[in-house]
Amino acid sequence: MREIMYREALREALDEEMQRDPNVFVIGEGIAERGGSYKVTEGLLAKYGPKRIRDTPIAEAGMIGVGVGAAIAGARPIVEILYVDFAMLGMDMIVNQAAKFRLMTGGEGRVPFVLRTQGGAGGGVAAQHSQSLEALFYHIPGLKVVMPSVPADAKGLLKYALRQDDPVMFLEHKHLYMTKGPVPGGEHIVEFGKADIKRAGKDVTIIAWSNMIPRSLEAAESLAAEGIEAEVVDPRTLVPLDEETILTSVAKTHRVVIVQEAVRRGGVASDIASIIQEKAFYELDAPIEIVAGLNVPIPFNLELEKASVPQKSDIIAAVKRSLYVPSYAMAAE
Amino acid sequence: MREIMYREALREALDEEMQRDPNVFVIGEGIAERGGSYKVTEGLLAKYGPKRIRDTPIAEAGMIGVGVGAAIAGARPIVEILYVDFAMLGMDMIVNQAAKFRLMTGGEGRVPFVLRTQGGAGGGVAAQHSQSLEALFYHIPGLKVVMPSVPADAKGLLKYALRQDDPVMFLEHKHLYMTKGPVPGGEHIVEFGKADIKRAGKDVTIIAWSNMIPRSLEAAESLAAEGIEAEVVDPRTLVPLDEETILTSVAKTHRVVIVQEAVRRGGVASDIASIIQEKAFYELDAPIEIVAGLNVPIPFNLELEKASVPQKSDIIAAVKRSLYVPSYAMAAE
Amino acid sequence: MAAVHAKKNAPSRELLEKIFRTAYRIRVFETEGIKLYRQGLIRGYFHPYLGQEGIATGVCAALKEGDYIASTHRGHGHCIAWGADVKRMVAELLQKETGYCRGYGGSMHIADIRAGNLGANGIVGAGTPLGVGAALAAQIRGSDAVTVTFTTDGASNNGTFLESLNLAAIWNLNFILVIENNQYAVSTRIEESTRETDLYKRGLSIGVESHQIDGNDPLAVYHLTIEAADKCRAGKGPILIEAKTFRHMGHHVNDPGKYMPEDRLAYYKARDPIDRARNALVEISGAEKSEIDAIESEIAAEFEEAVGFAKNSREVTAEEFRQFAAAY
Amino acid sequence: MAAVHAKKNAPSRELLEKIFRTAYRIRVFETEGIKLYRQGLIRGYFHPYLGQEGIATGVCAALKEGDYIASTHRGHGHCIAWGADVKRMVAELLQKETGYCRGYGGSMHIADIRAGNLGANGIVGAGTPLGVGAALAAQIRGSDAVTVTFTTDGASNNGTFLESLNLAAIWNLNFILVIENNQYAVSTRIEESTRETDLYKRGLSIGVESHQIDGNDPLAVYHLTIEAADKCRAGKGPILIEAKTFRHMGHHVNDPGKYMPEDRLAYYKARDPIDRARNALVEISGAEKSEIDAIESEIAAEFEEAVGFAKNSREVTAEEFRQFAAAY
Ligand SMILES: Cc1ncc(C[n+]2csc(CCOP(=O)(O)OP(=O)(O)O)c2C)c(N)n1
Ligand SMILES: Cc1ncc(C[n+]2csc(CCOP(=O)(O)OP(=O)(O)O)c2C)c(N)n1
Ligand SMILES: [Mg+2]
Ligand SMILES: [Mg+2]
Repeated sequence: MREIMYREALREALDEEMQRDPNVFVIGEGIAERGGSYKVTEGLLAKYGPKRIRDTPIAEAGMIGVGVGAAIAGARPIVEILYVDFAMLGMDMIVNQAAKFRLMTGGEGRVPFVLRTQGGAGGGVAAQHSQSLEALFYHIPGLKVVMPSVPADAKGLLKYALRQDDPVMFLEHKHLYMTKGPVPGGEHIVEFGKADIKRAGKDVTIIAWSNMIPRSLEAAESLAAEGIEAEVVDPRTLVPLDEETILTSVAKTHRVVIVQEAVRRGGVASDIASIIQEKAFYELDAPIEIVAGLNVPIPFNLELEKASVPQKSDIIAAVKRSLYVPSYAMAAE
Repeated sequence: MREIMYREALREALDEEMQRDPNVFVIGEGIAERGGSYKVTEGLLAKYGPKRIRDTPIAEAGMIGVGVGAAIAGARPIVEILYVDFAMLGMDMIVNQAAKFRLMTGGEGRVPFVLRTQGGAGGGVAAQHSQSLEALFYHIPGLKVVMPSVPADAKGLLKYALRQDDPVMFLEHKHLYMTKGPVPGGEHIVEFGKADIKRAGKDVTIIAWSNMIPRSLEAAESLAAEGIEAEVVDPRTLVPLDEETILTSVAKTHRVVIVQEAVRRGGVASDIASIIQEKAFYELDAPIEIVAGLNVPIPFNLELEKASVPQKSDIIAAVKRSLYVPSYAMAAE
Repeated sequence: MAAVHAKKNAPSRELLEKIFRTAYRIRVFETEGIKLYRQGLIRGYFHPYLGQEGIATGVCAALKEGDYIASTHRGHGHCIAWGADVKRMVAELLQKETGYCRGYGGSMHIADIRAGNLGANGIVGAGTPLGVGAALAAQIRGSDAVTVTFTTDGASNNGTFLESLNLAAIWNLNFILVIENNQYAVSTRIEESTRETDLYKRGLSIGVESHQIDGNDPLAVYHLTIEAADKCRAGKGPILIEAKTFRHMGHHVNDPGKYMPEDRLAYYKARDPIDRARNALVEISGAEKSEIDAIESEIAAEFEEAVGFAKNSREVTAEEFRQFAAAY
Repeated sequence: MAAVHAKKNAPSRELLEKIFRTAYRIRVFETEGIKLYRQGLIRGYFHPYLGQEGIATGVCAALKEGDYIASTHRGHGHCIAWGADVKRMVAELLQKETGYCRGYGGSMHIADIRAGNLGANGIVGAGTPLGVGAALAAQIRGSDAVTVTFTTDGASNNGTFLESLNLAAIWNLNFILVIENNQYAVSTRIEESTRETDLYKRGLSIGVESHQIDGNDPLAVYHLTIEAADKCRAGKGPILIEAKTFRHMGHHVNDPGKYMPEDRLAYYKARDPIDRARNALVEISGAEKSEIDAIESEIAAEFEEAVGFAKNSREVTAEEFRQFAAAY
């Protein structure tokens, strides 16, 4: 199969959907002529014109709100926010408008709105440009939360997002844009709520998403060299969450490590852990391990930035603790 | 001991701290002449004048940001936001400024800022005035999160908040303002990070906060009538969280029910559950039960509003499931 | 909602009657609605539009089918002026399944989505970006639909005001922002919230054609909106209209409004929009007192009927609601 | 930071030299800093202040000890003009423990809290409410300190602009908002972001005294700021100053800035603030070329020394950082 970059896969999805549906349009800062900071929208201005590909001033609350309004009125807007950190400026529009509109109108009003943005640490962009904030959206009923880890999922999930009627927080990762992977030619759609087993294994279930997938897969390779076969489960969408695939894997391995880049306190990993312990209590042979970011804003210094988010070695250590590999078991707690 | 209302206890705290420290001041909508929507600041304008008790326009982002700036410059502002829902308008100032300033300045800058607001459902104020959003703040490192359930804690915690140097999200509950309870006379301070056992018991640990404390205590009374002794633990501050008191109780009862008014998905209850299963895995005789709000915005209709948040009967049922009381055990999952 | 065009100095009987009917219908809805509230039949917030009826009435009469409106927390008047069925409105306030929002929304979220009323909003200022978004959607699909957002003096100090009006301006959207300047935000006087109480100037400062008008004069509001909508459709939008007005009572049903100076209130009550609509109908078209009385009785009866309808409607059950919630 | 007061037509040698030194110091810092960046010694974002030096220089020279400033993402210039130690600034960019923020902040968060510089900010527009807050704190403790927030053309379309300037106005705060209008937000021209490119008019529309000035003329900026600060201290604040300027290169170090028209760039380079500061020193005070050369060499040497200092400093260790994080 052909291999393309994550950002190319996203661009293909936008292109195909804009072609298919004249109601799809994109607004964002520097997305038109300049093609966006990560070049996802490059070339679309030439193809679809300034009506459907438009730059905005620096007004995140306004542009998100306008996107939500356009969606309510039947269009299919994609609002690109440069960094997920800046989505905080538009939280009212996300939380109090987009997410609640359907309920507030008794189910009559729908909001086919997609907010594309990116998060994650890397490269010394410091505290206000490095966060992983999926847990904030995850907690707000009415939002779908999508976090693709590979180009094929990026494309297929974005296409799906543009065909359904609820607001979607589509969260990319700044480190993934240039990564390559196979993407089927032709129409390629990935439904929400279907986890993907990125690597099969029998000894331990690693649940991860976004940029923690490549890292977990590397850890799994190293563990395999030591005879430990990890199954790596990628939920792909956090809302809706494919509990079934997760619980099936847990029933097979009886040990779970959840890896998230976001800080440990109050992250999505905690919620998944709470679900597993509730629904598969008797399956667990060891405490669920959570590998997550330090509870601290991300510092500028590159070494400290690294120390703030999960590394391959942290994942390996957690797996070994959960398998009670001597000397690691000690480190538990 | 004298009994006063929750809102009176808050007012006493403000009054005493404003008396003690000329740097303490309050801004908010309708808090001066009108005394605030819940009458917490009543009388303070007359006593401290318009310089320290001031009304603002409807500009939540601005007023929170101005509060943060004043704190950075050495004052001790309290910003009152009418409904926690409206704090979404100021999320950037909370998440990207207040919470991160200390780190971004290498520890040099401090933000002695208190945001007082209230949340929770009740009375048909509908989707945008009923949320319990503590999980959003809980996930942001740098914020303290305080949720008093009784007048004495409200007073003591607010006084403590006004004497320390990190931003505090002080989350009250609209249903508690008129509730009464004993509050010691004289200087009464409650430190952060100390859970309070609101009721001792040996059979099951109920962890709850804010308005779920009275509800859990009612449930505990009913359970006692059936011979089940629940211990009700009130963390009082979610950040910092008193893990020790929680784990001690779990080690005694071996069964845990966590009750939160917020929606189930991604709530603080999940995080506490994840901690308990990690640190007290071998103590648990049953899955941790979480009793929480439905994953849906709060509807206007009063009966449906009630159906959306935990009721006494839900707590009782969860306790019985965790004790494997026949017929309830069936209902598990 | 079909606009009844009319020359400025010769409004038709049809138009004048339509305006009076709308204004009066709002007046009855609010007056009677407050009674239902006091009987305990309505819960939560109820922000009456009493005294401000001229604005929604004049504006909506000037708009066309296919246009949009977005409203405020004080949204009953806009909903009625947009042509909503009073039965379903009362049912919504009574939290019934037959309400516009199945009883999930209530007063602060009353909407009529299918007709293009994007709804009331519990967040002050939020209707502005939503309205601009609807205007953008119209532009993208090549429609000449106009969107009006009703907003408030209080919302003018909120960031959404600047951000969204500016977006509407750079994109030349068919958007009209109507500021209902009733000079108070709950108990806070406008002079306490801003140094410049002429709010239309904020539009000028970002290059938006802006007007100030007496909001208690429904006919004047109508004419100005007709012009504004025409300009929008000719590609000259957006346009800002500041309509000055005053509430007839406190902020919500339970606010006695003691802080409102009596002389100001008297001043505005002497310029009651209902009276002006009625007078216009009588003086310009020569309507008879008996005709007026007939209209008023008809509207009163319509409300009574709506109450009956609402009372006889059922509520969504908890079980049904859980099914609805399962999609979340 | 002590303000050197001077009559408008007879600036002292001391003032002129101070202004030249500051402007030149910024120029060297940015020019040499970019080299360090290209060598891979600096990571993350680096937004040079090249071409805009006149603004920070003129404004900060007009302020006094005890005053505050809040800055933008393009914050090196403000930090230097405020009197920061270049050694600790370079150390911060090189992520060293001796940096102003122990290497936790970097370019986008460089601050000098103890001296009253509340810091650069990675969120466009965020410095405005923070600055208004500092001004409020000063008012509450009865100080006559003035706070200046440097902001940008881009930030003027953001809600924080309206909300915070309006708060400063109703509270008569000692606050000066300086808009550095460099006419671009990354590659977006100001004309694409707003219809009204005279940004000072937005201040007028909410009752704030507002001025427009050539930001490339440090002396003019200085005089206007002196006046503005005096007015603030006399209770007549806040004041808005729109300073027009232009970047000498792309938005950040890695932006070639191809979209900037060459003739506009040439126009502004012909009005280089460093040249103007130098010329003023030479023409008004009769400074000799040799004196100028000496100053320039001194500042170049100071930067070299700072690089040496930074390179020799250590980084905070992961273990130390974990200890710091434990308080969270
Ligand atoms: C963002 C936000 N802040 C505060 C409130 C609480 N609130 C509801 S109505 C109101 C006053 C509104 O005044 P104005 O905007 O002038 O509208 P009016 O009530 O006069 O129609 C306030 C403060 C709110 N609903 N939303
Ligand atoms: C709220 C927010 N949105 C977007 C960005 C990304 N960003 C950084 S600088 C910049 C352009 C800023 O232009 P302007 O405000 O005019 O300042 P200038 O760079 O010209 O000094 C943008 C869009 C940001 N940092 N913060
Ligand atoms: Mg008002
Ligand atoms: Mg600029």
